[in-house]
Amino acid sequence: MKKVKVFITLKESVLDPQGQAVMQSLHNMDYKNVRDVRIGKYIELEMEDSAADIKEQVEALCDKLLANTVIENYRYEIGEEVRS
Amino acid sequence: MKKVKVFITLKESVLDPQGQAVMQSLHNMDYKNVRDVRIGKYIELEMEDSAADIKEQVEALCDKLLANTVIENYRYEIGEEVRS
Amino acid sequence: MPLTHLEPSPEQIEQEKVYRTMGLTDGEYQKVKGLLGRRPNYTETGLFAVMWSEHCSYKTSKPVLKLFPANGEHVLQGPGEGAGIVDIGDGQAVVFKIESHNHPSAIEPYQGAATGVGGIIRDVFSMGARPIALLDSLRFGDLKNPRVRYLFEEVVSGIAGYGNCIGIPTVGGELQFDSCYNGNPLVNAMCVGIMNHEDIQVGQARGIGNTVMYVGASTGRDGINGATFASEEITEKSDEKRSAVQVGDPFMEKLLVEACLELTKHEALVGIQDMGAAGLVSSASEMAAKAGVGIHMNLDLIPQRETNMTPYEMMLSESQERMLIVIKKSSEEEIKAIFSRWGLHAVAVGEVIEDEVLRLEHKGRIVAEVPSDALAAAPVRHMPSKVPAVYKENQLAPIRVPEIKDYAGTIKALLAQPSLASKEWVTRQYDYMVQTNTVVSPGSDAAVIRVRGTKKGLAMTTDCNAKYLVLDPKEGGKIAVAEAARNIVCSGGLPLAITDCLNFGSPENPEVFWQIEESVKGMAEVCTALGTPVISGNVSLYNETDRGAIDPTPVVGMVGLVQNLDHVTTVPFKNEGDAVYVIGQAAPEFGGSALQIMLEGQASGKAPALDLNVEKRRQTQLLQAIKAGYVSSAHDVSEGGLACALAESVFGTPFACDLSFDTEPAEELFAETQSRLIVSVPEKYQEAFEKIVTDAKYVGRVTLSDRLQLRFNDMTVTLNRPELEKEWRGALSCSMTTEN
Amino acid sequence: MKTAVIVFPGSNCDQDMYYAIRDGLGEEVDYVWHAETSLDGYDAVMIPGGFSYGDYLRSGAIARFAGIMPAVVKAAGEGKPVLGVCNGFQILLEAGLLPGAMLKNRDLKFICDTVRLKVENNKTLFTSLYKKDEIIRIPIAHGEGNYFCDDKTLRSLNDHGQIIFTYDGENPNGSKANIAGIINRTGNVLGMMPHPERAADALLGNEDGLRLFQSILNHWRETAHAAYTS
Ligand SMILES: Nc1ncnc2c1ncn2[C@@H]1O[C@H](COP(=O)(O)OP(=O)(O)O)[C@@H](O)[C@H]1O
Ligand SMILES: [Mg+2]
Repeated sequence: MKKVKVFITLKESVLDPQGQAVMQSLHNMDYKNVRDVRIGKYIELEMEDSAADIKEQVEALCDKLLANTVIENYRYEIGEEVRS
Repeated sequence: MKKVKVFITLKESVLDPQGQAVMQSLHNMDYKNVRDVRIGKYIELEMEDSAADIKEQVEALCDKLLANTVIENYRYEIGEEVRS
Repeated sequence: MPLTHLEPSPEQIEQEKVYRTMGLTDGEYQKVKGLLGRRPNYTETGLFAVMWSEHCSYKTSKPVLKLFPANGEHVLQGPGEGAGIVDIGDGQAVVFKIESHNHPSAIEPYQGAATGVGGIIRDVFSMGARPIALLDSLRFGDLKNPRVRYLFEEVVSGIAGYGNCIGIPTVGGELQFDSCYNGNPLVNAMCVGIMNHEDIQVGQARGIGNTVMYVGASTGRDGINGATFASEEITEKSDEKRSAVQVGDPFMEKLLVEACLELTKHEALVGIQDMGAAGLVSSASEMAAKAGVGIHMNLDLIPQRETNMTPYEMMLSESQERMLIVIKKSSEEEIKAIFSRWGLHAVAVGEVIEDEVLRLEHKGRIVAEVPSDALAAAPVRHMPSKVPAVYKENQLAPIRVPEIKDYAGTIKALLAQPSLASKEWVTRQYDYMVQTNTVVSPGSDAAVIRVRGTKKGLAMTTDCNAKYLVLDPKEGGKIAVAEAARNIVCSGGLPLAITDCLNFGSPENPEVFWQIEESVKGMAEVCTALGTPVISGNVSLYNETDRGAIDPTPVVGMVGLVQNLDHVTTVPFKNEGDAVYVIGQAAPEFGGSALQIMLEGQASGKAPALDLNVEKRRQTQLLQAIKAGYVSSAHDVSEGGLACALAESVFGTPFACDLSFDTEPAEELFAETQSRLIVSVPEKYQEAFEKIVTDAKYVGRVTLSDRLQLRFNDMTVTLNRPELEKEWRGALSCSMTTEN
Repeated sequence: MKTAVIVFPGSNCDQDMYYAIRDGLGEEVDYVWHAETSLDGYDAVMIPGGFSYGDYLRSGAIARFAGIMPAVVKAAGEGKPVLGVCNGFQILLEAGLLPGAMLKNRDLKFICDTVRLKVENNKTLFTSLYKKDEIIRIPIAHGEGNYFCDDKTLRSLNDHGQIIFTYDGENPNGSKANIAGIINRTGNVLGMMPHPERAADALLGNEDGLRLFQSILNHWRETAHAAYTS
C-alpha cells in the first residue's frame, strides 16, 4: 500500500480570490507581516501497489480528475506506508 | 522572507464526502486500486521575518483562522525563501 | 522591466504580418494604417485587433441587427449601452440584457459560466439598476458523452456558484440537449434589474478635465485575447489558449454592486461602464467615443496583480470585476470614500481630454495614441448568404404523421427525454428565492418577481427551439419570440420587450449567414407585431466544432409586466372540477417536433407555421381573461405537444383530467402546432371566459385522481400521473449518474 | 422590540431578514454594519444568510473576526435573543457560540428547496408558538449545511434539549442526527440552516417561518421588555 500526497495549486497568473480574502483578514487581525496567501488543495490517496507504474498512474489521475490543468498545477509525493 | 506551507486535513472521525466522491469517480474510471481519498487544503503563506517567533505565529493563525480544530488537523513546514 | 522590448516593431508587424496572428485581416490592417497615418505599434495593433473582433465590433452582424425594431414609447434605452431599459410606470424601469459565454465555458466550464454571470450582472448595475434576477439559457451535447456530462455539471455549478454567492436569484432559463452542441455548449446568461428613472447612468466620458477612475479587482494577465478568442472556432488547439480563461470572484462583485449603486446616487458621477470583453480598451474607447472626447490614461496607475505587465497586456486583460468610471474633477476623495467603505479601492488613472484620442502613457512615455472613435468603428463586413439546398428539400417534403402504437408509452418516453424532463436537478442548485421576491419559481412558464413596495410584478423567460430553426430559420425565429411572449402571457404579464443572444456558426459560411439573416427577419417581424422591441442583445458567432456549425440558436429573453400580482397564473391545475380548455386546433405539424426527434433522431420536413394574427389575438384574449380573474391555470403547448403540456399541468398536484377529443390522436397530442394553449377555468366563470377567448374549446374537467383519461373517437389513452411524474422528475439525475 | 440585522461584506439575506421583521412582524429593525462595535439598545440580534467574505476558506470563518462580533458575544451573554440563519449559523459555530462545525453537503451540491422541519423543542423563546413535533415547511439554500459534532457533543445536545429543528423525511445534506437547528445551553442563541425569513410573507405562499419571529416578540413582551424598562 502506497500513500500518495498531491498538492494542487492555482497557476501563478490565476486570480486567487480566496487567498486574497484570507490575507485581508489576517491583516485585519494584525498579522501584518503576511505578504501573500495562496490556497490550494491537499489530497491524500491510499493506493494498492499495482502492476502499472504508480508514478504514471498518479499523473494520469491528476491530469484527468484531481487537478483542473486549465488553471491549476500539481505536485505529488509517493511514500511507502506500513499498515498495521 | 519565509515561505510557510500549511496542510489542513479533516480529522479521521469526520466523514469526507468530497474524498468519497472522488474515490467513486476514480473507481468508475477504472483506477480500482485506489483505496482511500481524503481531501484537504494546502495553504502557502509568505511571511516577513518579524520579531515574534514565527512558529508560534503560524500556530496561532492556524488555530484561529486557517483550520477549524473541531473538524480539522493541521501540519506546517517553514522554509527559507530567497527572493530576487 | 516590462517585456515591451520583446515586442515586434511596427515595421515587423507589417512585413511579417504579425497582425494576422492577432486577428486582423490584411485589409483591416491597411485601414488601421490609414486611420493613424502611420504604422501602428504592437500595443496599438492589439487595441484594434480586439476592438475590431466580431465579439466587440459586431462587424458582420451589424447590418443584420439593423432589422430589429429598437424603439417603442416605453423604451428608455435601446441597444448600445450596457443594457436596455424599459419604463414600467411609477417612475420605475426594468433593465435587462442577455450575454453568451460559450467559448470560455467550452474550455473551463465552471469559471467560464461563472464569469459569464458576473459579466452580465455588471452590464445591468452599470446602468444604475439593482440586479433582481438571473436566467440561464443552456445547450449541451449528448449526455451519453462523459465530456458533455462534465461540461454540464460544471457549467451549472459555475452559474450557481456565482449567482448564489452574490445573492441574485436565478429564476428561469432553458436547458436543451443535442449532439450538435457536443464540443460547443451554449451558455447564455440574462440579468434583470430594476431602477428609478432618475438614476439612469450611461457609459460616457463627458466633461473635459474630468477624472477617470478605475474600481474593483486588480488587473492580471488573465483572459488576454479573450474577445478575439470568442470569435474563433473551437479547435483542438484551443487547449493551448489556456490563459484566455478568467477566474471570477463573486464576493468582489457583490461589494462592487453595492458600492456602485451608492455611487450612482452621487452627483459627481458622470459615466460608468464595466470592463467586459477587451477590458480597459473597450471601456475607455467606448466611453470616449460616445461623448466625442478623448481619454488620457497613465498605465502606471492601473492596479496590477502581476509584475512587469506591458501596456498591451494591461489594456487587453479581461480580469473580472472591474469598472471604469468618470467623475467630476476634484471629487476623487468623496468617491474613494464610498468604495473604501466596501473595502474597495478607487484609483484615478486618467482624465478626459479634448483631443478625440485614447492616449496611453507608461513609464513616462506615450505608448499608444489612437482616435477613440476609430476603435469603436470597425469596418462593417457584408457577408454573402446562400439558401441551403436542404432547406428547399425540407420545404417540399410531404406531410408525414408518425405512426404511434403505444400512446401512453410514447408520452412516458417523451417526458424522459433530457430536453423535456424536469429541470429540477439544475434549478435546485440555484438559489431562486434570495431577495424574497420570487412569486413564481422555476418550473412554470415564466418566473415572476415582485416589485417590492408596489402591486406589480415582472415576468421573465428565455426561449428558443433550435429544431424549428434548423428547418426554417425565419419561421423558427418568429416562433422563438412568440413562444416567449406566450410564456409571459400565461403567467399574467404583458410582454414589454426582448433581449436576444444570436448563437450561430461561422458567418463566413454563406449558408450560416443566411440562417442569421432569416432568423433575425423572423424575430423582427414578431417583435414589431407584438410591440416588443429589442432593447439589448449579444451575438455569438463561430460556434463550430470540427463537426460543423451548431443548430441556429437565437435565444430570446423576454420581460413582461404583471400589472397586479393578483393576475399571476401558473401551469398546474388548481381545483377539482375546473373546466379544461384547449385554445387552438392542432394541424399535422411534426417537423422539428420532440416526437420526431425522439423517433427519428433528427429534424426534417417543414417547421410549424406561425400565424401572427392568430398568435396576437389569442395572447390578447387570454391576458384579458386572466386579468378578469377567470383563469385557474394556463400553459402554452410547446415542445412535446399537448401531451407533454397536459402532463406538466398535473405534475406536483393531486389532480388529473378527463378529456374528450373528436380529433386525430397523434395530431392532437404530439403535433407542435403554434399558438396553442391549455387553460383551466372554474365552472362559474366558464361562460364569461368563453365570451372573451373565442378560440377556446372545452375538452373536459380536472379530476381528483391519479389517472388521466384522454378519450378519442375509437380509443382512450390512460395515463398514470405518479408513474409519469417519477419518470419525468428522475430522468435528468438518472442520465447524470449513469456510468459509461 | 428593536432588532439589529448584522451586515457583513457578502451578506445577501440581510434585506430579507429586515423585511421579515419590518413588514412580517411589524417591528422596528436596523441594519448594523460589521465594523460597528456595539449592539447596545437592541433587543434582538439577527445574523443573516449569505456568503460573508465570499465564504472563502470556510463559511463563517472570516466573519467571526469582524468588529461587531465581540458585541454579538456580549449580547448573547446578556441573554438577548441571537438568531443565526444559514451563513449566520455557520458564523455562530465558528465563533464558538454554538458547538459543532459545518461540512459540505453530502452530495457536494448547493441545494435550494423547501423542506419539512420537525419542531423538536417548543420550549424556547424562538419556538413557543409552534407545537412540539409540529411539521413546518421552511426553505433551505446552502452548500455547506451538513452539521457535524462529535458523539459526546451530540449526547449533550440531546440531553439538554438543544436540538430545536430536525429535517423530517429525507435528510437533504447529510447532517448529523438530521439536525437543522440548535440552541445554546442558556436558550437564547439559535442557529439554523433553514430560512424562516423566506417564509414570512403570504404573497410568497408560505408563512410558517413568521411564528418564529412572533415567538421572539412574545418573549420580549413578556420578559425582557419588562426587565429593560424597569
Ligand atoms: N437552465 C435553467 N435554469 C433555470 N431554470 C430553468 C432552466 N431550464 C429550465 N428552467 C425552468 O424550467 C421550466 C421549464 O422550462 P421549459 O421546458 O423550457 O419551459 P417552456 O417550454 O414553457 O419554455 C421553466 O420555468 C424554466 O424557467
Ligand atoms: Mg420558457
